[in-house]
This record gives sequence, C-alpha cells and structure tokens, in this order.
Amino acid sequence: MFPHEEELIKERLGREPNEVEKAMLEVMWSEHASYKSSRKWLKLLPTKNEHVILGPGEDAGVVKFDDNTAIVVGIESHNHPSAVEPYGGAATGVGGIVRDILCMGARPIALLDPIRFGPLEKERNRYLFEYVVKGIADYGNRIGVPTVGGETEFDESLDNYTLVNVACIGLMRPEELVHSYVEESGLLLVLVGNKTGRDGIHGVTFASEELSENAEEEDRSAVQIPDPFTEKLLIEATLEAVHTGKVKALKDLGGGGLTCASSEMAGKKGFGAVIYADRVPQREPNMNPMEIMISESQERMLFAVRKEDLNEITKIFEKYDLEWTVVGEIIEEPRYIVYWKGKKVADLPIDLLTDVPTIEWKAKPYNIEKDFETPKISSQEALIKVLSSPNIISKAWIWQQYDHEVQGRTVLKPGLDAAVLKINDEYGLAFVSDGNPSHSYLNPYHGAVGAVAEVVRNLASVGAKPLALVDNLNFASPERPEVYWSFIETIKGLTDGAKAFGLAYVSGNVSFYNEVGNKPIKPTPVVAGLGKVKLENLMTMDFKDEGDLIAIVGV
Amino acid sequence: MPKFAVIVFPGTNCDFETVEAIKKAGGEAERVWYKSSLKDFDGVVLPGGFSYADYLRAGAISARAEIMEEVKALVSEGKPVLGICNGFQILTESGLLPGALRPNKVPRFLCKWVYLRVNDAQTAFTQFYKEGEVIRMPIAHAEGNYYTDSPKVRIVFQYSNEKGNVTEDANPNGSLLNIAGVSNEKGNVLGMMPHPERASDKWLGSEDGLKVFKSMVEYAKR
Amino acid sequence: MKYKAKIIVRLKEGLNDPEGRVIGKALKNLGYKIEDLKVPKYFEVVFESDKPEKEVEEMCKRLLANPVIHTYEYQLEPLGE
Amino acid sequence: MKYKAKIIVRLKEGLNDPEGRVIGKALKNLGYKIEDLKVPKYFEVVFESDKPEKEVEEMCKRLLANPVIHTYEYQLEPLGE
Ligand SMILES: Nc1ncnc2c1ncn2[C@@H]1O[C@H](COP(=O)(O)OP(=O)(O)O)[C@@H](O)[C@H]1O
Repeated sequence: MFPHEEELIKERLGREPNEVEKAMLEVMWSEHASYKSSRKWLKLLPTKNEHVILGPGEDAGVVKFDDNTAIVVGIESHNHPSAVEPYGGAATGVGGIVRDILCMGARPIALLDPIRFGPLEKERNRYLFEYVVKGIADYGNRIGVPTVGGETEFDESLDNYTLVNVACIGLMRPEELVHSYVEESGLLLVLVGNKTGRDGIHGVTFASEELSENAEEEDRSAVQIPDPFTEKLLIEATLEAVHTGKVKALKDLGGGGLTCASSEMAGKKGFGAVIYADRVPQREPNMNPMEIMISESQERMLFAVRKEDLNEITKIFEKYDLEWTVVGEIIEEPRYIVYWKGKKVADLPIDLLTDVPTIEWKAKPYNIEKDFETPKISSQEALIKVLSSPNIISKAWIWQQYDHEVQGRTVLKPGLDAAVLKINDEYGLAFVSDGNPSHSYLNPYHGAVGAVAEVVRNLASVGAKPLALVDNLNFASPERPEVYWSFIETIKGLTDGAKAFGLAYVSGNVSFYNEVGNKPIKPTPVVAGLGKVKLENLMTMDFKDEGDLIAIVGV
Repeated sequence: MPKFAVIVFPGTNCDFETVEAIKKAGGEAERVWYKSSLKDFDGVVLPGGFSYADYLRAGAISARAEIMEEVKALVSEGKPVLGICNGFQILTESGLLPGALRPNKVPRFLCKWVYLRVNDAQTAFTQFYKEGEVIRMPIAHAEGNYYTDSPKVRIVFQYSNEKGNVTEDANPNGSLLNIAGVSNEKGNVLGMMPHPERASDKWLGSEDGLKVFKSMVEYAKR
Repeated sequence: MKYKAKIIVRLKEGLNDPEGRVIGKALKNLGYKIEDLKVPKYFEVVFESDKPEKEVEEMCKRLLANPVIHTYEYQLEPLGE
Repeated sequence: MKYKAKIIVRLKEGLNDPEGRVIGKALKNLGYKIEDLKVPKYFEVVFESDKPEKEVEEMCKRLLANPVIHTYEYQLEPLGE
C-alpha cells in the first residue's frame, strides 16, 4: 500500500485501522486484488455482443454456445509463485483457474497453458521448464481436466523467470449460472475444502515479527503444496450442490483468501458480512485471526446458502468426505465484521474493502523500431536455424505429459492450429491462445492487434467461427513510465483488434511487477479465443492429397 | 438389457465417458459411488482416473475399499469385470488379476495413440474381435509397466506396430512382453491400460474400442 | 502405547527401477560420479497399539508394500503414552 | 573413495501434505490407530568422491530437495575403494 492510500483509509474510516483490519485492507488494496493500476484502462475493452451472457466482473465470463449450452471461460497467471517453486506454482495456478470456472456452476472441460521461459541452455531455466510442465501435468491429469493446447516460448529476456498463464473453459446449462454475489441477507457462509494454513501470507505486507520467527518462513509462505485430490472432490461436490438450485452464491478462495471471497460476495450488491474467524478449520497450531483472514490456502470454496437448505447442501460435502464449516453470515448492514473467540477484531464499512481507488501512473512512449537488415546467410542455413529453434520445434514432449483426451471430447488434439472439443453430436468448440511478446516489445499496439488476429486466424484455420476472447496481460512494474505506456497501448490494440472482428472480451487477468533481476519483462499480452465449428466442417493443416494446389492468401 | 456399475472412487475421472460407451454398445450403465452397493448389477467397470491421486501406488488404496469385496463376489459368480487404466491398477492391487503395474520405463505420464494386437479373442471382452486383429486407441498413464511372474495370466492385448508386430519400438512403457491387457484364467476379468472408451466415437479418432463394450454387454446377456 | 515405525519399502532385486535410473542420470549430468541410486519408499508412522510388531507387519502386507514387487523392513521405537 | 549416502528429504513443518494425509486415512480405515503418517522422500546414493560431504550437500540443494519447501538430512558411510 502506498502512503497516500493509508491516509485515505484513515480518512474514510475516521480512525487508524487495527492490526487485523490493516492486514485485510493491505490485501484488498493490493494491485493483485484491486486492479487499481489497470481498471481504468480495462474499461476500454469491448465486453458486449450477442454471444456474451456475462462479461468481466465475476470469476469468469460466460458465452452462449446454443440455447441449451453456455461456455464459461477464464484465464489466470501464476508467474511469481512459479518462478519461486515451479512445480507447486504452476500446479496451483491450474487449481485456481479451474475453481474460477467451477464457481460459476460449470464443469471444467479443458485447459490451455501458455508458458514462457528463459533459454534452455541454462540449468535453472531447464529446471523451471521441466517442473512447470510437470506441475501442470500432475494437477490437470489428477483432476481429470484435459490440457488441450497452449504455447511455449523461450526468450533471453526471461532468464531465471517464467510466465505461467492458464486458460480454462467449462460447460453448463445457462439456467444453472451461479453468481459470485448475494442478493439477500441471512444467508449462511459455508467454507468447504482444505484446512487453512499460513500459505500465501507474504512477508512484505507485514512487520516481520508479527509474521514469523525466521526468514525461511517467508519464502515458504509464497508457495503452496498442490492438492489435486481435494480439488477433484470439490469439483464433483460443487456441481452436485449447484444442481440442487439452492446455492445462492459461490466463490473460490484465491488471492486475498477468505477476506476477498466473502467481502466481494457480500459487498457487490450492498450487503455486509459477519465472519467468525475462529471457526475456520486450521491446519497449523496457534494461528491468529489475521493469518486466517488473509491466508491463501488452496482448494477451498465459499458457498452462500439459506439456513433451511444447509442440511441438504452439506450432506453432499460429507458424501465426498469434504470438511465444511459455517464461518459466517450475510447481514443487511453494509459492514464487514470479524469475530475471534467472541471478541470483535475487525469492523469496517464493506466498501472500504471492495471499493479501491484507481491509480494512474505516468506513461512515457518509447520507440525502438528500426530498419532491419536481412542476415547474410543462405536460405538453407536459415531454414535449419528456424526449424531447430526451441520456439518452433514440436511441443509433443510437453503435451504428451498432459492427459489431453480425458472426458472424451478432444476431437482436434494438441499440435494443430487450435484444439477442438466435441460439445454435441453436431458442433464443436475451438480453443486457442496466442501472444507475441517480441512484437509487443517493438510496438505494443501492433503486438496486441496481432495477437487478436492470430487467435482469429487459428480459429478460422480449423473451420471455426470466433465467439469470444479472454486476455491475460503480463507486464513489469506499472510504476515504470515506459511499461505503463506499453500497457495502455496494448489495451488500445486489444480493443481495436477485437472490434475489427466484432468480438468481445468476457474475462481476463492482469499480472504486473514481472521483473527479472530488476529488468522489466517484455510486454506480454496473451489472448485466448473460443470458436464454434460444425464437426462436419472441421479442417486440419496437413496436406490431404497429391496433386492438390497450394495457394497463399493475404497480403 | 444388462446393467453395469461404473464404480467411482475419489479421483476417478473417466466415469462419464465410460458410461456413454457402454450405452452406445447396447448396455445400461450407472455411475456408482464407491460407498454404495453393487446389488442388481450384471457386471462392473472400474474406469480410469487417479483414484486417491495415485498416492502410495496407483490403485493401491481403492483396491482395499469395501466395495471390492462385492466385486470379488461378482467375479466368482462369473460376471464380467473390466478395469481400464486406473481400473486395471486396482484389479492387480486387489489380487483379482495377477501381476503389478509399475512406473513407465520413462517415468513420466504419457498420453498418446498406440496400436494393439488382439492376442486372445475368447474372453468376455474380446469375442467380437478376431485373434491377430490390429486396433488403435490412446493410452494415458504414468504407471502402466506391467510385470508378473505368474503363469496364470491370459495375454489379451499387446502393444504392436501398425502391422501387428509386437516390437520393442512399439512398447510405450516397458511392459513385459508388450502387455497392454490381461485377463484371468476364466476370461471374465479384463484389465487394460489403453482407453477403449476414448476410441468409441468417430469424432475422437477411432471406434475400435467399442467392441470391448459390445463383447462385454453380449457376454452379460447370457 | 504410542510408537513410531520407520518403514522402508524396496523393489525386489532384479526389477528395473526407472525412477532411480533417471534421478541417477540427472545427478551424473550435474557432474557427480554416481554408481547407483535407489529410491525406496519411506514412511514414518506414529500409531497407538498394544501389539505394535504385529500391526506394522500387517500395515506393510495389507497396504504399504505390494508383495508382487516389494520387500520391506522397519524399525519400531516406543514413544511413551 | 566410494560412499553410500542415505538422504531423507522432508516437507517443512506446516505445509499441506495431502499424500501423507490420504495414506494415513487409508490405514485408519483398515482399523489402525494412526496419529501421524509422513512420506518423506528417501534416496540411497552410491558415489565416488574426494569430498563426499560437500557433494551430498550439493546434490540435495541442486536436485533432490527444493530448499523453499524441503529440509533434508543424510548419513554418509564410506564403502572403501
Ligand atoms: N505448453 C503447451 N501445452 C500444450 N500444447 C502446446 C503447448 N505449447 C504448444 N502447444 C501446442 O503445439 C502446437 C504448436 O504451438 P505453436 O508453436 O504455438 O503454434 P503456432 O506457431 O502455429 O501458433 C499447438 O497445437 C499448441 O497448442
């Protein structure tokens, strides 16, 4: 939090926040939770058209496929955690986006993994690469959601670092959509899934003596051990609960933990919440209310249900051996109140948590485009160089570690222009992601337009008509004027690109502060797209018959 | 119509598509949570997935579940019991089939399409195939490396090349004798690592697997 | 009484061990002179029992080891009440 | 000189341990009174070295353990030439 924000909080609250309140505010006012540096610009993106059932604003977007079928889609980054602990970071990244899809009431049916690394010549980069892939494989495979495509890129600028983005789609009947906010008071808040530990409580946010005795603890708090076993049970139990029609609101616990999930759930339509923090099942001894409220322990979901339905819903959790607890209640008054062993330890106007002012940083254009001289090598040499580049070679080593066939829908499998999933006997859904950071670095506007165009071309290449887009914006510190400028240019490019094709963004994600040894990463917008294709019209890129003519179309 | 239980353990994940394949083959099928009973079923399928996340050894914990006692009873009544992938691992771990499934020779998960040679067309699950027939379907496993020292095993499927030759190159996981599927002596219990349910729809790349289910349904009618 | 059992489950002699081989090779690539590397499974179990020997044996036989491919050994130490 | 190192790699205290939890529960279901079950990683490495201590330390740090989530310990015994 910046000093002027602390001042503002004091002013709005009329007093100093206490320790627990301060911790919750720190989390909610963080860039990650509040989108304070990006929100203003994201508003430029087109988000509505005839395909969009629900645009950005909740855990994932919803797209109309046909009258009886809706597709839920979202994308997430897990860059920092994966750079520290690639296996756990990448795996929990998968877990997080899958729960985002799940909490709209949809069954997750496919994943894409755009991943980026430094050059493979270095031991550390190889380690990051191998374990990011293993983390995605182990998690996706164990929860039975196929990873059907992605992108893999190696670039000097990512030495010692990694960008791990994951997109997920889910399938549901439109009438089963569950929102992430409540529209009535008196609902019980039920926390389901894993016990809460000290995961994800960052050393940077607190004076260190409050957090832990030694420095290693702080590292440790940045990583989490993935638990796909519990996640799979959560998927099945949640869908069964949703089918009862008695889940009034649903959210997963991600960044910001219980504080974020419950305050957003309550505050969106002006309600409040009371949380009894001591009721939260704890994995570690001697946890305090602050730790419990902001812990980012994985594989947890928050349900809002009416009192009279509690029994029916919790029986489902018990069937799946999932631990559940009523941790609080929705109240009429728009306040956020936390109790600990009968004592009130936090009491804030709820909008102080959910209504965070935006920040506009200084933006400064740069121009590094210059004329390019064609290297003087033979075309044969050039061809071999290109074909043997890790960026071009087959990615089969990766996707063969992913169960890309589970659930029995994968019609076009990894290795083609886009994956296609069978949705019914007649139609399939095409799914693809693209990004070109080197292009974006040279010219962020054109790089972004290019990413959109590439998605659209890849969808068209398999015979699909584009339906909707999501975007994941991986950038360095927005406090760097050049970075902030490139971010704004990127948004403009994404906007114009989508408008040119009549497309809308239904969800997205922003990840700032991606820096390697104090050097900013290249602007890295990743765009993922959905398309609808009649199975009979499917097209693949292989040449079909001898004697067929080959043509190039375009400029 | 014979009715099959498709048993769902915590972490099973091929249950829905397995039910679909059985229905397509002319049988009735129901997902059955592992805490329930197998009364009124004419056969059982243990589908693929990661029961108990493969912790300890793939299939080890599910094999000790109470419901496996009922499965054993059905087996001795002569009813068909099919284990696919994780289901195969559960069958060996529970002693219903001899041998063990060990980590692949390259100890990583491997998902790809393979050819299989049908070595035994006399079991409850292969009667619609011909001996020596070559079929195509995907594998997706990390522990599919079959090992046994028991002579009491019928080799039903072997990894082969496109022509049906059982070669070293065609062996994806290091299995003894390229074994991809085995049955008990009586032929009413089959375990196989490849996924016939993923090769039961023309859009998914092959319908070669459907005959496993058709054979099983036919057998259960007797 | 409470006990702690340290249980090691090994592959039977003669069975190949892909996991040990791969990790051994990775260490060789890092420059070490590895002659052999094994990755037995190892469990530390704290449990309450009147007949600890018998129960540890059972746990190994019934679940922790697979007699087709494994042998096992263990150490048992009393932890008090 | 040749040495054998027995290396145990543990998850740090407080971290979620789904594997230990699930296996422990499976033993409970079989009727044992399990209070705690852990599944540390365990390696037996035979290697040739002049500075065995230093090299085992390195192997742990570089490959076998991840210092962010693991602690490790080892025993080293000389095996002769
Ligand atoms: N990390 C990954 N996971 C799964 N599939 C991948 C991954 N990386 C690349 N692929 C697949 O490899 C194929 C080629 O990818 P890419 O080189 O990015 O394609 P193109 O250059 O044609 O856009 C695509 O089918 C893509 O989905």
